[in-house]
Amino acid sequence: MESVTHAVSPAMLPQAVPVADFQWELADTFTLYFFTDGEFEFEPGQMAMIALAGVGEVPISISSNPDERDHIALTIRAIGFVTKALSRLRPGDVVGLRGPYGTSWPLESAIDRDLVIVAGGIGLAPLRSVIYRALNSRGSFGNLVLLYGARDPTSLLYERELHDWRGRFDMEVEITVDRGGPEWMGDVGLVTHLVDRAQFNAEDAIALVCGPEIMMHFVGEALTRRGSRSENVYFTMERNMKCGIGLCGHCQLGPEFVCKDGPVFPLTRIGPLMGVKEL
Amino acid sequence: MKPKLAVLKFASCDGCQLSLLDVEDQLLDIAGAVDIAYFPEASREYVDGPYDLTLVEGSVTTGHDRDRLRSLREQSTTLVTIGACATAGGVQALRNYANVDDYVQIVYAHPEYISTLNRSTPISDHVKVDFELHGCPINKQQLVELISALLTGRKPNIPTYSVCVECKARGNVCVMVAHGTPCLGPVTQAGCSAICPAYDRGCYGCFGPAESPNTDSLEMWWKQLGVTDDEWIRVLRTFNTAAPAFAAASETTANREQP
Amino acid sequence: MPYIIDAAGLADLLAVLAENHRLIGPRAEDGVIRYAPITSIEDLPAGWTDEHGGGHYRLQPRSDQAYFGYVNGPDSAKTYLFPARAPMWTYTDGNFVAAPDKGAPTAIVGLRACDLAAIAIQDEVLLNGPYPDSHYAGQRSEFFVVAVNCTTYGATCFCTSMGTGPRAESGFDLGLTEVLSEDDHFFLVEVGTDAGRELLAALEPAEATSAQCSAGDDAVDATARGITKALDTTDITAFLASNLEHPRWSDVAGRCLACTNCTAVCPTCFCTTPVDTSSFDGTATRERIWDSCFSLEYSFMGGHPVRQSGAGRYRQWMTHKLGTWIEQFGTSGCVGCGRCITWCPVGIDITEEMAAMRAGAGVT
Amino acid sequence: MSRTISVDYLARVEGEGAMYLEIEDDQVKDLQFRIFEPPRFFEAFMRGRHFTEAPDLTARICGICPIAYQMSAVAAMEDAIGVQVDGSLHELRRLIYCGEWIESHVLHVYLLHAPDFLGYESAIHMAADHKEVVERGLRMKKIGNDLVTLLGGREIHPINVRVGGFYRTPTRTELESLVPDLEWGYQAAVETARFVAGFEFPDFDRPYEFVSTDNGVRYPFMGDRIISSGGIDIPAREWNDVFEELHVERSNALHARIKERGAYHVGPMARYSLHFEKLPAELQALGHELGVGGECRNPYKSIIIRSIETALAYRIALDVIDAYERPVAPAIPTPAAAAEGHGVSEAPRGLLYHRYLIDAGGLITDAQITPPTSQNQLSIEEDLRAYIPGRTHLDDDTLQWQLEQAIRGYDPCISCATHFLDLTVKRT
Ligand SMILES: Cc1cc2nc3c(=O)[nH]c(=O)nc-3n(C[C@H](O)[C@H](O)[C@H](O)COP(=O)(O)OP(=O)(O)OC[C@H]3O[C@@H](n4cnc5c(N)ncnc54)[C@H](O)[C@@H]3O)c2cc1C
Ligand code: SF4
Ligand code: SF4
Ligand code: SF4
Repeated sequence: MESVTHAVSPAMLPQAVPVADFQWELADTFTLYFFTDGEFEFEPGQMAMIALAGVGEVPISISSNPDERDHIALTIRAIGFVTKALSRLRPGDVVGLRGPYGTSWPLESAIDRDLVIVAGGIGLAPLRSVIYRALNSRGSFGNLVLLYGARDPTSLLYERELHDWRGRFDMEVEITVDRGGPEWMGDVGLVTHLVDRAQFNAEDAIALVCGPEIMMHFVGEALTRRGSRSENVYFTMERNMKCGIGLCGHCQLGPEFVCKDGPVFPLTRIGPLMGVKEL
Repeated sequence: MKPKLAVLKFASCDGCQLSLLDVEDQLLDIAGAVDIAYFPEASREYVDGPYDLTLVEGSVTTGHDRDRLRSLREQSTTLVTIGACATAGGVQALRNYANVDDYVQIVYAHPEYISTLNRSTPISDHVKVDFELHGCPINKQQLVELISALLTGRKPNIPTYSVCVECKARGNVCVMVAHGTPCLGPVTQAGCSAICPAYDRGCYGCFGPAESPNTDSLEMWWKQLGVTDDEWIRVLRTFNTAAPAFAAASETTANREQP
Repeated sequence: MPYIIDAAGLADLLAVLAENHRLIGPRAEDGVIRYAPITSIEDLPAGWTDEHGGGHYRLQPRSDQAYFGYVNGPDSAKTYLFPARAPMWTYTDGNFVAAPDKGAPTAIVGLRACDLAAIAIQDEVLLNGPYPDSHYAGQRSEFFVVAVNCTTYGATCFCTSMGTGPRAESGFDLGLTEVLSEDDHFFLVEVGTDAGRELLAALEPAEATSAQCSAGDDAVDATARGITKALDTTDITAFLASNLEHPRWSDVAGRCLACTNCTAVCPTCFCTTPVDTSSFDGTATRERIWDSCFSLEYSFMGGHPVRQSGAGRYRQWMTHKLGTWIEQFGTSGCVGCGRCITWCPVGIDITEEMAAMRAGAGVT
Repeated sequence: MSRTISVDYLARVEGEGAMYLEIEDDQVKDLQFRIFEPPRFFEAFMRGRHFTEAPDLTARICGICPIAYQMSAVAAMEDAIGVQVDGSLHELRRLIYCGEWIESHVLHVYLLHAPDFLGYESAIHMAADHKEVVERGLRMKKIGNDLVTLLGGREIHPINVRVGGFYRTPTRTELESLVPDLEWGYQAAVETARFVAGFEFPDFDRPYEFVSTDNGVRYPFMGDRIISSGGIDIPAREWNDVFEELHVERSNALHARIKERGAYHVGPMARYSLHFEKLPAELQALGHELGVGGECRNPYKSIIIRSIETALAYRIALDVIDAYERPVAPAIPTPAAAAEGHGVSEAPRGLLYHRYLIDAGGLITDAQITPPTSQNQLSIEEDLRAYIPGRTHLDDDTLQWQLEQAIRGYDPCISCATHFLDLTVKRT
């Protein structure tokens, strides 16, 4: 098979697909591209399970434009065994793919409302697809705000896109880093500060947040402070995930299976659970 | 270029490195996948370091061995300890509880000829260790898994949970519950595939402490099965006597004994 | 109206089943009652029973020759439907090839009401979602169940609390009740499915008299009355959800070995982890093995386990089993079979833990 | 002319040893067979342990011959407490010993010694040219391991041996599953013997005093007496009356010798020469066919004897399985008693003696363990000394390799002996 197609059986059997392209994004982060058969569809926020035979299988959000139907992209940070092995792939090498799985960003509920997208670090990857989608039908939404925080200027993902988006008049892009450096002219500090000053109607806006759990926690607080209602705030969660389809048990967070009830959750549901240690 | 493998020993019984020769079905495949550069037990050939993968058996019991180990570490990209001696000091670490001079006198007529350290210590006391294989002896299939995982870049599937997991998976009957036989399985790391219970015997801990071992709770239960303090201490003080969790548990009991 | 067969009839039933099934049934082996391959009625544990307690199990002789006079051993239907190790796929020549997952046609004799309830729960988890588990489905598809109503019970049984037993209401092809008195020894046979009916017809059994039926009912009712272990399930999901910081969690963690025995013997526990292996010729395989919320690796994420403490791990197990399971699948994850109590090496008792938590007691 | 040959770390032996040889003209001036493997003090830490722990603890002296340690230990303990394990349980002990002889002998013949004769650094190198030979060896070895694993739970440090018997005995069906492999193994061992008998051997016969265990009836794995070609015939308990252990400066191993007589030789050649008439007729015939007759005194030819003993072990295993009836209980009761016990048995590389004192509570108060390599050390040194004269024309490399080969012929187990090698030859 040369391209990704929809559902195969049995559910946990990956499809063998060659890597179409490989791009380094940052020192430790890269994007893998795969051709799709044109029928393959996913919703922004959903993930795929990517397997390397004899090495392992990990969940990765699909980060490409959902409306470009000939390919998908996965942006991956090399942090452990599987992701490091994936970072050694080159075009033509075969991986196993399954998916898409899980819930997606509730873009339809943001129609005619402001849309605030808050990302921390690699957390921009699962949000890129939703930004593409929102821009594809830009007219359906009110203000479109992207607030992005990263460790330092060298760890800002998707610089080309960030540059393009910043150049648009119909989108506000605010970027901050924890540590600046002599070259850095932009904001320094936590992404929560950006929440405080960005242009959106807090009471009504839909917020989509992805980043480290602690960052999401504080962004949630900042949004609440500004008057956002928690049912309008959405987080995407991470948990150890082996099957991606609710059969292996690993990703449970209280009553939720992060793989099938999430990864995108409304804060109303996930907030109380996030506060419990070791849940 | 095939990765270069070195296999060598310090104080030990040779059993763990023998495990490599005991994988009869895969030995030639392994020899095809790696370059066995230094393995004195099996070959006269001696290829200088550096080595990509070094398997170290045995514990450190002499000053000379300590120095040899340090230079070995410098030559090794990945250093793996194999077995209870290298990982936890081995059965010879029982000396750590005694005066070694007394031991030398018991065994040797001319103690002055013998040079040894007072303690038998695991490799990790002296140099950085990249991976540890437990067991007295190691399980040869775990060794093959480790080598093949490192060659493919996979996380070695060497679980740290208890023997009980493998015991149930093997379909053993729990000897502690069903026969009243004291079993150290619940606090011992998996890896052997629960041999002892499969032979109607309680585990005696040759794979050392499991992750988060609750020795206190198990001790209470053993006592209910009629095990004495001395017996409990002895079972902890065998092949993994110097493994911190077992050492601490045995000392807790030993100190409790003296009112 | 149930039918009636005698021991010879049971022997015939097993013989007919054995013709085109792998026949599994109870046998006294290694000091326990196992569900293991049997060939004839001779293999059944006639005259044996089993004694249960927290962390305690002993095979004991009975004063009579009842075939099903035991409670249960460490095995359940899970041993066969959801084995500890199952192949998933092989990777050769650039392709992922699904492992064969069709099981041999199997007939299992002796399962109890709690075991049937457990199968129903595993069906819900593993078959009824959007992505059925193919290996489970493969084992489940030709699985003939001869259930036995409980006419004896153990000190760790609490099926009555969980609404699952001791009478098997559904989930069987044929259901037996063993009636044994001074001068009589027979089995009432209930038909649960067409397959059961067809099979039974070959034996041409007589219909049971109402006296015989009530002898059976009495025996099962007596069992229900005899069970004293109880678990209060009132508002249990909410209760547990609001007691996630209860001091009892660390109390039980002081005793819990995190050895995973409870999850291994539990007939509903379904957590697994994939294991990848590669051979020196470039092929790779993936299997899945049982995993447990008690292992550290289970919750490993971003460099360390989410559930480090024993308390966190025990809490995950019990709140899932008794509480969140209901939210997820509409039934409790516990059928009251008592296996986790009997087979816990240090006798931790889920009903006692639950009661202590209800009582607000933090320390025993 | 004088020269030094020195091997700092002897390869293809179990454990760490060295050889140092100083040669002046045609004579050996100094010779040291040095065991520098650090001591592990088993005899010392056995004190205070329970007598039932001895088989598990002493197994850890050696990963190559753990069964031997377990068997000598249980023999000594049973001698002490006055119980006798016989019938099927004793037969199972012989059976597990067969597994160890097969595994250890085949390991030595194919992986450690044959490469010397064929001129390879190792069996792995040898496999490049003689793949089928090496594969045959590996398969033979595996069968030995399978036997030990079935009976003992695993091949190294088996868990199933205990004072009084076993923890669990195998069923007949389990044992019968091994029969086809054992039958193949017997034939393969006979072929192996013929194959190795074709190697080139130096002409080098030595006047050894052979010592071995004796049980009066059968080729010995176990027995209660010790006999020698020099007329020793004593019960095991008189060991210390006849033998003594010395501690020499260069070695971490004790040297054993016959009091007032000196070096002696234990191992396959000793057993073969002392018990030849107890071999099955077809193996006696094989010995004659291969020119080793009823006695072998050339250490280089030990490889032939090992191969014949391997065939014997397969044969015995088949016989034991054929006659097997599962014992009623896996072990007999073993009540503790204050006493002294002695045990001998035949490790693949020779006689292994254990002695223990235990107290009324069953705790060990004194332990003595004399492994085969300690016993052969003097003999090895004498061989090396005797080998040089007349061969000094050989270049250093050849001479060194042949000396190493002589040492390897003993299948020395240094791990055992320290409770033992590096070769330096200095020519002046
Ligand atoms: C829904 C979801 C979407 C994700 N999307 C992305 C993405 O777009 N880009 C990206 O770089 N990463 C993403 N991750 C995280 C990614 O899955 C982990 O970084 C990856 O599993 C680490 O695997 P490893 O073998 O390299 O690391 P190791 O540290 O060697 O981990 C060993 C095993 O632990 C588990 N594990 C460890 N960390 C995580 C984690 N954070 N999440 C889940 N399982 C983990 C995995 O099973 C892994 O195989 C996502 C995770 C989830 C749950
Ligand atoms: S026999 Fe031992 S290892 Fe096996 S389940 Fe019981 S306690 Fe655990
Ligand atoms: S069960 Fe225990 S003692 Fe026995 S082999 Fe396994 S880890 Fe060692
Ligand atoms: S939780 Fe315990 S009692 Fe309930 S079904 Fe599982 S094993 Fe049986």
